[in-house]
Amino acid sequence: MNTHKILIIGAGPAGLETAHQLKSLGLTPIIIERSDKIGGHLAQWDRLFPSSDNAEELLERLKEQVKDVEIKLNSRINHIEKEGDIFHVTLSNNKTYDVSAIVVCTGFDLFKAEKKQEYGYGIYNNVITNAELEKYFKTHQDERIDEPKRIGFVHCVGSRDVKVNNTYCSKVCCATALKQACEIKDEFPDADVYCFYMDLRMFGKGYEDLYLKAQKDFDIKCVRGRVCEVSENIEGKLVIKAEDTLLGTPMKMTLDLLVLMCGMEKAEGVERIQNMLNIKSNSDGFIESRDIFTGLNLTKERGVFVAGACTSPKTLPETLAEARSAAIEVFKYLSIEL
Amino acid sequence: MIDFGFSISKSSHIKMDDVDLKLFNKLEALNPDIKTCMACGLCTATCTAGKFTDVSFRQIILMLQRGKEKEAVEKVKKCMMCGKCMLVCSRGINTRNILLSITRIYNEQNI
Amino acid sequence: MIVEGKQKIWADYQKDIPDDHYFYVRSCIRQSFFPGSEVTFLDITRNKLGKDFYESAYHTTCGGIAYHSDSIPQETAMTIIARQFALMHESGYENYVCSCITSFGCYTETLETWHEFPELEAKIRQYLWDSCKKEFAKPKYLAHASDIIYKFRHEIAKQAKYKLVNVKTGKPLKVVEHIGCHYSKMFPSKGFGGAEYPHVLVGMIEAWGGEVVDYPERRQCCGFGFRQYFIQANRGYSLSNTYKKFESMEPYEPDLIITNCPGCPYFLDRWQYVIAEQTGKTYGKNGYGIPALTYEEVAGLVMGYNPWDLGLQMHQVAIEPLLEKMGIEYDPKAKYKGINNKELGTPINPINIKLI
Amino acid sequence: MRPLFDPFVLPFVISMTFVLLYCIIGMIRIVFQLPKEDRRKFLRSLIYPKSALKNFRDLVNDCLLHTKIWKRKPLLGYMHMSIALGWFMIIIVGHFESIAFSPLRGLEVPFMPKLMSNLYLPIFFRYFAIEDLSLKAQIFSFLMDFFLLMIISGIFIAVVKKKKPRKVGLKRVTKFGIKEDLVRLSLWTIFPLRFLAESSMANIAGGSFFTKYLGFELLFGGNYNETLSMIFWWLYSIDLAIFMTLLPFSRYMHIPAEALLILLRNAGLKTTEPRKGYALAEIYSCPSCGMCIDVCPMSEVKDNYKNTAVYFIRNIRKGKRRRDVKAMTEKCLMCGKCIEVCPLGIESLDIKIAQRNKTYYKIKSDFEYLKSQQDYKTTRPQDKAHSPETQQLSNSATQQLSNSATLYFAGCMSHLTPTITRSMKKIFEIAKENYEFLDAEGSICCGRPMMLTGKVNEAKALIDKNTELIKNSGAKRLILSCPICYKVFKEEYNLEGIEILHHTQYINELIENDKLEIDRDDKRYVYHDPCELGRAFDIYDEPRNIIDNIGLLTPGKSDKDMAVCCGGSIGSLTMTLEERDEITKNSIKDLMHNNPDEIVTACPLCLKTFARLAPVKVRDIAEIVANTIN
Repeated sequence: MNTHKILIIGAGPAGLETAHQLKSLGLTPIIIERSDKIGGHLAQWDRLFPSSDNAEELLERLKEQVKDVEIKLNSRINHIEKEGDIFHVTLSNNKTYDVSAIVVCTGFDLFKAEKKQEYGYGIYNNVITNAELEKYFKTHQDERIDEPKRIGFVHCVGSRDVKVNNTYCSKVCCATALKQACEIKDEFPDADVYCFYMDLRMFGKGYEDLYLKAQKDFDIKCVRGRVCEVSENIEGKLVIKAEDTLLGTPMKMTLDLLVLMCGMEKAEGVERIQNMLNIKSNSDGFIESRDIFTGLNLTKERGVFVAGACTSPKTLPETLAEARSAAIEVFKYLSIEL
Repeated sequence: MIDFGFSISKSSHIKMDDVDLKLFNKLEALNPDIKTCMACGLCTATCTAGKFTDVSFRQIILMLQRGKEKEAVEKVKKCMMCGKCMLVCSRGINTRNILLSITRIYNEQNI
Repeated sequence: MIVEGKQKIWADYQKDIPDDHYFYVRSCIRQSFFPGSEVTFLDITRNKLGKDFYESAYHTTCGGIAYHSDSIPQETAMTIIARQFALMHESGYENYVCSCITSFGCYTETLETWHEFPELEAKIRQYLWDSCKKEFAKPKYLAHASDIIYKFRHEIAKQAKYKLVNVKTGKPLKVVEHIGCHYSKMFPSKGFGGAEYPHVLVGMIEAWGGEVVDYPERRQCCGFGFRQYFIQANRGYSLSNTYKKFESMEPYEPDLIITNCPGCPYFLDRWQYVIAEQTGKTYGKNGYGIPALTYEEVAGLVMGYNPWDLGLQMHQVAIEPLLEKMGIEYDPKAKYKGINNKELGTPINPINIKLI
Repeated sequence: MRPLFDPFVLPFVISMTFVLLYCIIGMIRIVFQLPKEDRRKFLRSLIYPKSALKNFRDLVNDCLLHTKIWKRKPLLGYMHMSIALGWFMIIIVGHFESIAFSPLRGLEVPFMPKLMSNLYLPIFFRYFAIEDLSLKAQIFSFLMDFFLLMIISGIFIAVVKKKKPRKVGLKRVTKFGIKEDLVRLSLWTIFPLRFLAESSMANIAGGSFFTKYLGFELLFGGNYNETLSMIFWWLYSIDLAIFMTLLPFSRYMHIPAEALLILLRNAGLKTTEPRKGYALAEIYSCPSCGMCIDVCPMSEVKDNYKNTAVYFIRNIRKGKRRRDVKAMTEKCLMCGKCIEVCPLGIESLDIKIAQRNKTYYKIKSDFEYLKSQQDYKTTRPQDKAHSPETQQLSNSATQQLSNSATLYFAGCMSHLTPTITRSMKKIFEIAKENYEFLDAEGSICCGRPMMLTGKVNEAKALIDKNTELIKNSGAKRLILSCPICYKVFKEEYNLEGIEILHHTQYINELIENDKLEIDRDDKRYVYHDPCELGRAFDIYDEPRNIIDNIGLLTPGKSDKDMAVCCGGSIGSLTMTLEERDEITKNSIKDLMHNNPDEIVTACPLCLKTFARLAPVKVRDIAEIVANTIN
């Protein structure tokens, strides 16, 4: 069995966990990663919802599990050729691998906030993204975050919005927003924190508790209504407009900081890999699974598997669970079908 | 001043910067459970007085937070204090006492 | 404010625009509101820039006002537009430029609709033939007149006599730009800079030395809104919109408002008088208002045209403080003199807003 | 004959004069604070023979014998009786003794008016007396010794109670400050000191089994030491002086105040003002015994026991800030259990209601919208505008109403427990009752919740409207499902000629008249007495009789008047859900004492409150009846 090599594309949580499971099943996984870092988005994050677990600790655990696995950083795939059931993969450094299966774990990209022009990201100083706020929590360095007195969070930025061509829900932003709202309130207890939401999708274990905690202990004010536009006043403060849809009245307020809860989008450059592997996208632009019930980790192409947020927005626990199931699917494929 | 037959109408926007939340903060300090409302509307749906009028606890506390105190108080005045809203509230908010606190803190003359 | 961010967006929303040979159509209302503007436009493009701008005596309204007031159906409006295109075609032009933003919106909307529903275009073709026995060709290029000035803004700056600079302090004038809603809000890609941060007027202001004011209600409509103004009972809405904009721009103390739409300069100008007479409030310094000019008028001013030839006396808000700031010489006595020194009559001084 | 004066009596005489004056002035003040009508009623009751007799009986029973405490906690009863009756008897017998054996009483005392010597002679009689071996004197001596021993035995129990409350059947006792401790210490030591003083010279002054034989012979070894004896007499007098001086400012004020309270109560008076007149008599009568602490449902929540009646009254008496007193008032569930156990029958709920009535609400209620209401069916004006049929419909409904003799009014809360209304409908139909379901489409609140907030006048608008609608119907009987409604309908509504029944009473009546055929089941039921049916109106037997007819009635740990509030009471304005839950759990624990199969209650609010946390099914009594009839 261990003669089989499996190529895992992407060294995020999905890739790492898949590799770990494949290794423990006696196979030889190889991870390739286009960036120079392991961990994907997890490496950028400080704490994880719903219970504010340390992201770094989780990443360390995931890394520890794959310390015997060959990981190629700064590598891209130049070419894939399928011969029988073997994939001949050529990397950007012209190194080639012959692998029996490929697991695509390319994850997602955060929605590019500047695409939602009316929010003025990149134009108004104090408009930041969820990722930037998370970075601030890690480093405490961001000159835009300077003793804010009033902070707003906009949910669903780049999600559920036909005007940016993303009609799906990104699933994690609601919980992330409330987690970050609590954290920033913790940092600036005198600040008023508003969350502008359309629906609060607190579906997972502990999420509703997080919502209640945010309201009760952190005094986070949830306003039902999407922010429609942002501008800057003469003092350089942000002026936002939204409707309080529970009251049916439009409202206007000035903010010192606006955090955009950017949703998930398909990762850039994945299409190139999809073309090489002959696998399709679904209507949301993510990679299409064979079916969502029993073939979640399978694609229409034999020997090509998927795991994690490359198929749709997912939470971390879901991603990790999917990685484990992908390993089983690969094992089953190699031991039974081949 | 000239009468042109039309004039500047008041903006329908709630200007949150101008909303004075001093009284609401007082109310909130006395009744911290007010924060946990998730606008499910059970209180409004079950309201005894709501059968005859437009009383809505959910709207009342929202209006107070948005500076629409006059409208809120008009609704409060119609409450019969029966306590059904307290009995159904899915977040266990002591709605009845909040309504009482409102009648103590807010003053028709000053809003 | 991060200028680089805006520049990035401006770079994303650029359009190639032909250099020369345009078929020019006028606006219905600008000719009476600000009669100097279109003349100045043609004078600058033809005589100062040496371009070919053709105008047909047979062109009409685009039907936009009737269309937006729900007086005529879309097919009628489209047939009128088709006739305009036929005139262009007959004159041998392919580039179409209109003076009016409402028209620009209607033309864009029509072309996009025909693109999506070719059967409608065929129907209109038939209507045009039935009614006028004309055949039209769609313009190869559709521009708004402000696009042209935008394109040649640097040439105009080179020929400029004055700058948008306060000669006494040496500081740039603070200029509010107001874009007509139908310029790019409907089709962001059709305007310079897109819908959120249009560059068309910003480019002119910066090229001519002014400083752009970005205030919170920048995106807000001037309040014209067709129905809102045409019916007297609704005028309060129109007025309130303008009022909201002035309240929002007031802290920036702007010296000038520059616009690219027929209705906007009119309402931003005249409503200042109404606001002053109703509330006693004026937004300029010392009881004056803030001049709200068309981009042609501003171009004319920087190029050294006589303010009265530009028709600036037709504005409600006194223009003199601006002229003095820019160091433009003018003859106060000639303000209300028309062609051949004909007396135009002197307006009555309002109570709350200074005219002279 | 020894001179009938010694300086050591002075501390006692001065303090006794003070306390007597204080009490008399206080009493006059209270009587003057009463509303005019009440005052007249009170004075009349004092001379009217029947009430005077009742006054006498109650004074003896309550002030001396403490029969109420005997009934609940015999040991405590004995403690109270021994001290009160013993002391009283020592004073009375002492007076007779001093009259009998000092013929020159009062005359030979220099610088001392006669009245004064009358004051101290019976108290210090043994100091001035010389042993007399006549039978008459021996009987007196015996009696005096007997009562002294009785008091000391009572004090012994008191000491035990203080150190180990559970020994006398109390979980928690009131906590006191240093001043109260000092007064108590002085009280506890009065009689031991008297015993020592009298014993020390029993060879001269005489005595009986206790002072002479036990005291003088055993304790003092039969030796008389004049200095030592004088020290004891002085200590005795000083101790009395300390007690008397501090009495008006301590809980022992209840001793004189209780007598006044009994007289006022027997005159039929009630609290109208929270800090004046009758309430003041009640406040001073509270002995801070703490009987109410253990029974108060609030005591289940840590720290909340400080809101119990005893602390509430004490805070008023101390003149604590109005805000604090108000907060305590608003926390109370108004279940009335404290009143049931109060040995003095202090109606603390009336004081709380009076206090709530003082609340100043800046915003007044406005029930103008009810004025045009013709029945309970019409909905909001805007809805009405849309459907002209509604008006016709409601007119016919009113006509239909007037034909039926029985009205059913479910009340607001019952609309959240449709099992109750459905069951009642079934019962009505099977009993072939000609009834009209008055508020089938929603009620106008009965007004009790409003009254509990202190908005009495505003509640009046609701009461008036309901009265009008019910009276217009021409019905003869009104059946209610909600005890909250029941209480206010009974107490505040003027529905002359209409019999008001709670459905427990009505169903019981049907069963007694064999109107319902019940299929018995073998379930074991426990019945929870809703506060506003049980303690408020003593409706204990009807529901129990109903359950007896259906299944096996098992008692809870505390039943009937000792039933524990479910915790849902709208009586409390400020209690949080978490606090209420603790009370509910405790109440359920109490009900589950004998492991019943089901909890039965007769109040929609109790039902909803229990249903959240009970381990077994909770049902309304109407539902179990409806399920067993066909």
